[in-house]
Amino acid sequence: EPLRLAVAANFAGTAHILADAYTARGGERPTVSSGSSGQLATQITQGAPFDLFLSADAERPRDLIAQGLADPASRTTYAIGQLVLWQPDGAAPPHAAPLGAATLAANGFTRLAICNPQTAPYGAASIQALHALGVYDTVSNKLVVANSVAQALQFARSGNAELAFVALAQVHDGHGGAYWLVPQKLYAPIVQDAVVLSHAPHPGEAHAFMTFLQGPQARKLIEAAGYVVPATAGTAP
Amino acid sequence: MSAMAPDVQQAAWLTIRLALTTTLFLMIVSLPLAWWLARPGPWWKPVLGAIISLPLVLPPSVLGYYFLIAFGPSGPGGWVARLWGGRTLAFSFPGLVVGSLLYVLPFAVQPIQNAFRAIGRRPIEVAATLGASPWRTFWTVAVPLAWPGIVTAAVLGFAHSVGEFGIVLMIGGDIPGRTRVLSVALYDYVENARWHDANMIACGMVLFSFIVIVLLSALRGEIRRTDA
Amino acid sequence: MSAMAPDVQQAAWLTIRLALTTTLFLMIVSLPLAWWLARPGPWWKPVLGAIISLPLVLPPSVLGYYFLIAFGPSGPGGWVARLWGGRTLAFSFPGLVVGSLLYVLPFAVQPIQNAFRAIGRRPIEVAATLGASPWRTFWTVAVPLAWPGIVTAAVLGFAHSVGEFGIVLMIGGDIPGRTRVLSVALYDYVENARWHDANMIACGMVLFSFIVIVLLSALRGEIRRTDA
Amino acid sequence: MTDSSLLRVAFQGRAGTFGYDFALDAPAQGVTALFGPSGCGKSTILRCIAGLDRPAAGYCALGDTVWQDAKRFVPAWRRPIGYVFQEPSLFPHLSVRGNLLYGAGVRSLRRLPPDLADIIAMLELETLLERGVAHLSGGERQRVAIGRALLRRPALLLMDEPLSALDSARKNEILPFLQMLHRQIRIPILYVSHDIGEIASLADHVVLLAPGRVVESGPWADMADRLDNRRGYRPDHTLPDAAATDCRAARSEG
Amino acid sequence: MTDSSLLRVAFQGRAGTFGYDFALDAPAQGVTALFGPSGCGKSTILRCIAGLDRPAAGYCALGDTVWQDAKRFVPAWRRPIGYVFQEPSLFPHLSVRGNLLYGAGVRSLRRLPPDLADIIAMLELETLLERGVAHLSGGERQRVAIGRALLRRPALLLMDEPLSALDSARKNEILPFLQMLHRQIRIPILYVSHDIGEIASLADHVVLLAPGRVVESGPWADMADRLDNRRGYRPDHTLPDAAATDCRAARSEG
Ligand SMILES: Nc1ncnc2c1ncn2[C@@H]1O[C@H](COP(=O)(O)OP(=O)(O)OP(=O)(O)O)[C@@H](O)[C@H]1O
Ligand SMILES: Nc1ncnc2c1ncn2[C@@H]1O[C@H](COP(=O)(O)OP(=O)(O)OP(=O)(O)O)[C@@H](O)[C@H]1O
Ligand code: MOO
Ligand SMILES: [Mg+2]
Ligand SMILES: [Mg+2]
Repeated sequence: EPLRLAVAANFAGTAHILADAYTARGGERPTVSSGSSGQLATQITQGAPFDLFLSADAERPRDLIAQGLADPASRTTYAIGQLVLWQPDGAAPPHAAPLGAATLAANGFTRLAICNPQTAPYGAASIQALHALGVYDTVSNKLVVANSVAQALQFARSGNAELAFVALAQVHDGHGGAYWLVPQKLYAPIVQDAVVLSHAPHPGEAHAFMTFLQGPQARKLIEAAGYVVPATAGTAP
Repeated sequence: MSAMAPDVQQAAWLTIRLALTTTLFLMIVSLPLAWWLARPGPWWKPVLGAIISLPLVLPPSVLGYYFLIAFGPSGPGGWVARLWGGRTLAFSFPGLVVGSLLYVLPFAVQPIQNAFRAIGRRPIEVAATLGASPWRTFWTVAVPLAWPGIVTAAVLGFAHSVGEFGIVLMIGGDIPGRTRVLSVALYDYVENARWHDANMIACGMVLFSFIVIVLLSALRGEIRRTDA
Repeated sequence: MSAMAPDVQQAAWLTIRLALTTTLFLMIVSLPLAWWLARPGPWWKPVLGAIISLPLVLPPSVLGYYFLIAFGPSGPGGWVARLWGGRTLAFSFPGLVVGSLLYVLPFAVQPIQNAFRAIGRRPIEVAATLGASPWRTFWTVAVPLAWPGIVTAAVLGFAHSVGEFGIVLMIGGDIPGRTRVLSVALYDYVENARWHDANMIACGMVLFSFIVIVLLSALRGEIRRTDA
Repeated sequence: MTDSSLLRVAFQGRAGTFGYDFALDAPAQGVTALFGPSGCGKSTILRCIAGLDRPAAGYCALGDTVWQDAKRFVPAWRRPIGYVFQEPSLFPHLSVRGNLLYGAGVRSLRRLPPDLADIIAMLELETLLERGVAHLSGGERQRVAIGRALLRRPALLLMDEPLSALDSARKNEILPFLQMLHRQIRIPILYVSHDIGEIASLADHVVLLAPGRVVESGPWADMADRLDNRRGYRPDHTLPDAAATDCRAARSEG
Repeated sequence: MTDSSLLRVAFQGRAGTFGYDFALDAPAQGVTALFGPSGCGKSTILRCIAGLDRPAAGYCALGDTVWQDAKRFVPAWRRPIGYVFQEPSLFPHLSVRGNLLYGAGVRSLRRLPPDLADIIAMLELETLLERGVAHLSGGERQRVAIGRALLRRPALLLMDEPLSALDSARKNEILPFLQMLHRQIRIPILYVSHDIGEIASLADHVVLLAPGRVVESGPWADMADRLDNRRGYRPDHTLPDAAATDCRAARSEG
């Protein structure tokens, strides 16, 4: 039986890359089950047979620990998400300035896709950024809300929205378009924590993977995928 | 909950409007379609009937993605939207209606089609010998005799458009007052483990739908049938 | 794609097994249930009929949450699971079957019930005067005469359990080889913007289902009816 | 007789293994009885005349109005016929009143012209009007079916054994009414019956059929004797006659 | 006659506005004809005997076997009856063969005992065996319905106007066969007919009905004259007789 990773949707692609790298060192390839962080957390409380939980936030792992469903010692910040504003090819008005804060201020678009601020951390970060830029009130009636960052990207990629707030990790995948890396100071860090679960079918292996996750190889891969890795990995705030 | 109340009210009202509008259009589309499919015809007629069921085999969220492309600026939906100066059919109430409609269509067409078939040839022939035009025959003979199937279609269509969610989520954009229906709001609560609010809404939806379904079913009445 | 191929194969095989198992149990449950509902009875019978339709009005993923809790360690499912040392009924193939079954039940029960009603009293009476037991009458008269409705139920049930996703995702947990069906895999691909793979799978699912549905519909044949 | 006083009919076609080639001219007034063994095609002829079946080749005209020829096919609902089917075939979703009024072109029985109101009285349907049709007796159903066809005020009445489920007392009321009907308002009637008594009292013209074809036709006066010999009800139960034998022979060939 | 040679029947009940109170004893052998105006309750009696309707109060016994009394109600499918309904009511999903064999207890016509095989020959159904029932003519359907009921080898045969859609040539074959049948294998037959000719040639015993009740019953020999006066077919079309008037009066009260 392989190791089972429950991975927040935004990190699923990266998790597959990590699983491949982990397997290259020998052993069976871990399986990746993805879903929204909230869904995965509920499943874990109802007895889902996962070994590790890679959440998109810090809150849900903490809740699981509080319920005795995760090992407190194992909690690690494996990545910090980076928010970008993305625009598909051809959506920019002619002679527009390069994509950036000015694009939002200029207000020359009809739809801006974000993901649900109540369920997805990237959504909350998008709202914070809009407030920090002082444009929230002018664009709030143009927001369309997707269920996840992936869906927000779909809204824009299909042309239905001209702009979308998504994760940097997604736009690395080469969808064309242009992106603007939203400065970290405009929103609270998107801290993504991982824990080993109390009912893990393979606790030993799970801790081994956790160690791998904090190792240099994994850090390099995570960074390349579009995340920031905390300076002192392994010590969760 | 109290802070959410106006929001929930708006979503509830939108849900009712969406479900009723979808059910209405569902009936308008599926009655003639089922009638046409029920009559004998060339070999490709049943194949077309099968094609209508196909949207079901795709997960709603995936289907929603295809709709998104079809509704977008470079799809047919965009051309239509341009007629009134819009860019896209997505994120709008009409878009939701179209999406839900396509998704619930098979649940409506098949029962109605069976009901039309079960009538048999004779009542239609009798109506013809009494001088009733095909149009009159359809409304005064075929529809009343297929009534239980039609009510079933309406019940399933209504219930499913109240609960449908994947597609609405995909093409709606969760805009309060325009596309944020109860099922989406409910999903948010559940995602955030706000069980109390979620349970309240779920109970409300079930209760309301129960009443509508019982009323609809009462409309079905008891069909009187000769034994001959 | 090629790296994923064994994965997809596994998911495809699981999907076929799930859809066929669900359809099988669906028929086993809904035939007697529809028959019982179709016969005249006390006032609460139609109310019970309406209750069967209610799962539809909740979004599948929300329903999935409720199922998950019912199946989980502190729900009735957990007590049952403890009998063989498990913690939960969820995250297993049987759990998926139960969940899908409850969700597609109304789509099956209603058309079959209508079809049974449409038979009328006479053929049942004739069978009785020919000495056929109620059991034999059911299988040799009621079922053949209600055949189109039964096939419709099977088609809708099959298609919907191929495409159903919200519930399967929630109570299945996307575990490769155990609960990761094609619809979930497809959802993953779409979420991760792997459009090419997603389109391939979607086409495959539509094609396969098209074939199954056409075959099922061919089973429906043409009902021979007297005009009397 | 000129063309305009004839019902001219010719149908060639096939239904499964049953091939037919009927040609008959009947007066466009009075009662013409179709008489022939079971399965010889009587109902088929009526269906073709009504436009419910469309034979491979056919011609059908009542007087000057052509309903079917090589070019034309007037659909059933545009032909001013009244059809009493072999089975009553009432609309199960309508009351007796609803069935009766369906073809009458009025919304209430009170709007019926007096001569049509008489029909309801004659068929003794007054007490049944509010009933659903599911629990009518066989005879009651048949009376409703006759009333329904008559209330349409057809230009041609097709009746397929309309009195078979009626007791003789009722037959004895309805038969003279039908006679009166066709004499007063001159509706021609095509009438299928197995009962030589009914035919004797009704028919002006008789068409004798064998499976798939017309054997003979002519005025009742000419046909009566022959018919009596061929098919009359004989209480001594002799073997079936020539025409019936024809029938079986033809069927086993087919 | 002892109890064991009687069909004893008493039904009291109500269907909508139609109340009835029938009591009749008929010999448990031979043909008993039920004779009465349309809507008087003939089909109702047959349905009660078959166990298809359950009257408010009832008693029903064939010989020593009680099918219904205050305590007991044998369900229809356990009563060894053959029922020819007023409408043929064939199973639309079965071929003629399937319909015939449904109650026969064998899977193939070749397994039929010779006497039952004769029934198919006598009804001339051989050429129809493979046909679906949708396109049979009226008379063909009725013959299949009769054959189906006979092949069950019932202990009591209930026939509701079984020959009404048959031509007289066929009637003339089937009538003697039915006579032979009840004489040879001693099936008692309860027979509804409007045709005095049929009754004359078949019935041993006659029950005369008015709406909801039995007026008289007795052996054919005793009843023949009276019956002839009351209800015989009279080509002179006189007005309906006393019994028919009863009927209407009763119904307008209801
Ligand atoms: N599809 C078919 N296949 C084979 N035979 C058919 C088909 N349709 C009709 N027939 C045959 O055509 C013949 C004529 O039928 P029709 O109903 O016109 O007879 P009919 O003269 O009205 O008889 P009846 O007096 O018994 O009602 C019948 O023998 C019937 O079996
Ligand atoms: N539910 C009902 N409501 C009112 N009247 C009813 C109902 N059911 C049956 N009847 C009446 O009961 C009477 C007896 O019906 P039944 O079918 O037994 O008559 P029948 O003697 O067989 O007549 P026929 O010779 O016309 O077939 C009919 O007048 C019928 O209208
Ligand atoms: O699960 Mo997410 O990564 O919150 O969209
Ligand atoms: Mg006929
Ligand atoms: Mg009767």
